[in-house]
Amino acid sequence: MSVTIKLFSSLREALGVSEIEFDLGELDGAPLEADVAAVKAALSKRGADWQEALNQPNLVHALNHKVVYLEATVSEGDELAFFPPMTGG
Amino acid sequence: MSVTIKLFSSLREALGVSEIEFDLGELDGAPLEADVAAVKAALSKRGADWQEALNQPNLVHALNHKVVYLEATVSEGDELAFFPPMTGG
Amino acid sequence: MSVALQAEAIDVAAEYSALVGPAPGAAVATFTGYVRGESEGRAVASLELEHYPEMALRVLEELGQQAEARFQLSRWRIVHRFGQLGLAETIVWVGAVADHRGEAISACEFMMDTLKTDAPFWKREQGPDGGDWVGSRESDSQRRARWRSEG
Amino acid sequence: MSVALQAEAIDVAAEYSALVGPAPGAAVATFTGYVRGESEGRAVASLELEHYPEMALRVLEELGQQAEARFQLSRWRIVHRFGQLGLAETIVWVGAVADHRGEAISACEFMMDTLKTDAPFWKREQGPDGGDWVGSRESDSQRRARWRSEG
Repeated sequence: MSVTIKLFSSLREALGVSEIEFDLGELDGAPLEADVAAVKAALSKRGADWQEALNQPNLVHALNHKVVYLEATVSEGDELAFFPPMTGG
Repeated sequence: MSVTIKLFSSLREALGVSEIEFDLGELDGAPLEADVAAVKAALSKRGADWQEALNQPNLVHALNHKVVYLEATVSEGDELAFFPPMTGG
Repeated sequence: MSVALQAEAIDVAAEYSALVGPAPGAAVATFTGYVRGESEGRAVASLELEHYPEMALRVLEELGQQAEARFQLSRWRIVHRFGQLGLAETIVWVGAVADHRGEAISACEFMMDTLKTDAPFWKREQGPDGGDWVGSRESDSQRRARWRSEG
Repeated sequence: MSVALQAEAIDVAAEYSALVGPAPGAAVATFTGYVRGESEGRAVASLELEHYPEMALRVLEELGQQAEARFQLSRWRIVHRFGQLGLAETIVWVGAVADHRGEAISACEFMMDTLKTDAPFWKREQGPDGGDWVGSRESDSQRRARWRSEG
């Protein structure tokens, strides 16, 4: 039930990690699927730094390389990324 | 009292000439200056081909390398050009 | 910051290098126009470009200066060909350097839209059925007019 | 019709030649972005570009395909760098080929405006006073939004 979590830019720096595995079994009821909001809420409980980093305004979430809303469904094997607004070009 | 008249593109082809000298003395009263309209009217009398070429819709007139209205003043030594709409680029 | 009128094909890479120089600005936009093999449904084999040299130079220099002032360009360049042009050859090249991308891109569009209707060049297309002067296009006049009403 | 993500400087002349090919379309527009020595009043000595490779590739390929459909492009190309970039080095290059100049130029602007806000790259500027992540700009979001409301 593992989901790959990726962190970029200031989030990666603030948390000192660029990638972790997250087990959906950690969530209440150990569901097979969950929405992005639930995963984000669970990760936010890992400490004050996670709480702050994941609740900054304008946080972007991408599921399998596509920007999604908090309601998107996350399943085993998915890749979920969190990052600040993009500033390329 | 000579003005250089230049003709381009379809006007040049229709009239078989790219440049002529025009003497302002040809105009009624032999003025020192005249407007573009007067020069055009005088040239139009040179024959049916001139009449047709200089009275086509969208004719452009440029005085000393600048597009002007028919009211612009033409003086000795000026260069006055007639041509159809431009199609560069 | 200059204009070239030339019979030879445009060396786009050389023009780009010269425009940008050793210390490029932040944003560089370019446009290149080529001879098309087709024009309003007719086949085109080659193009003859007649021009009024002294006036073309004056109009294009003033156009570059207008673009510089209007779009805060640090550098610009306009190259236009004349004479006989073969299929797929370059006709025109414009380049603009600015601090911001919007200005550089808009300056290229402004220069192209304006030179199409205001610079004294006349195209004659040669095809299998003979040659004919290209008529002016209402769409070009409309594109030109936008720049009078905007900003 | 392709995307490149690369650490090396962009060879603008080679990209242009490859884009245009042996039989160019009528209208070719390009845009190049360079590292500026100044950003919102602060001196910048170098730039670090972090990116999310798989997503960046996907976003830019979809962007090129959108531009192709929206502006009837015959060819397009997007090149974006990542890693350490020095002053005055290339950051990004986009090129578009179309039958008409308006489409080629608008396609470049659309690709640039969209990739600025939608492609997963993050700039960190290094200056004499240390480094900091570049904030997103409201003006970029506004430019991006125009393409949602227009045609």
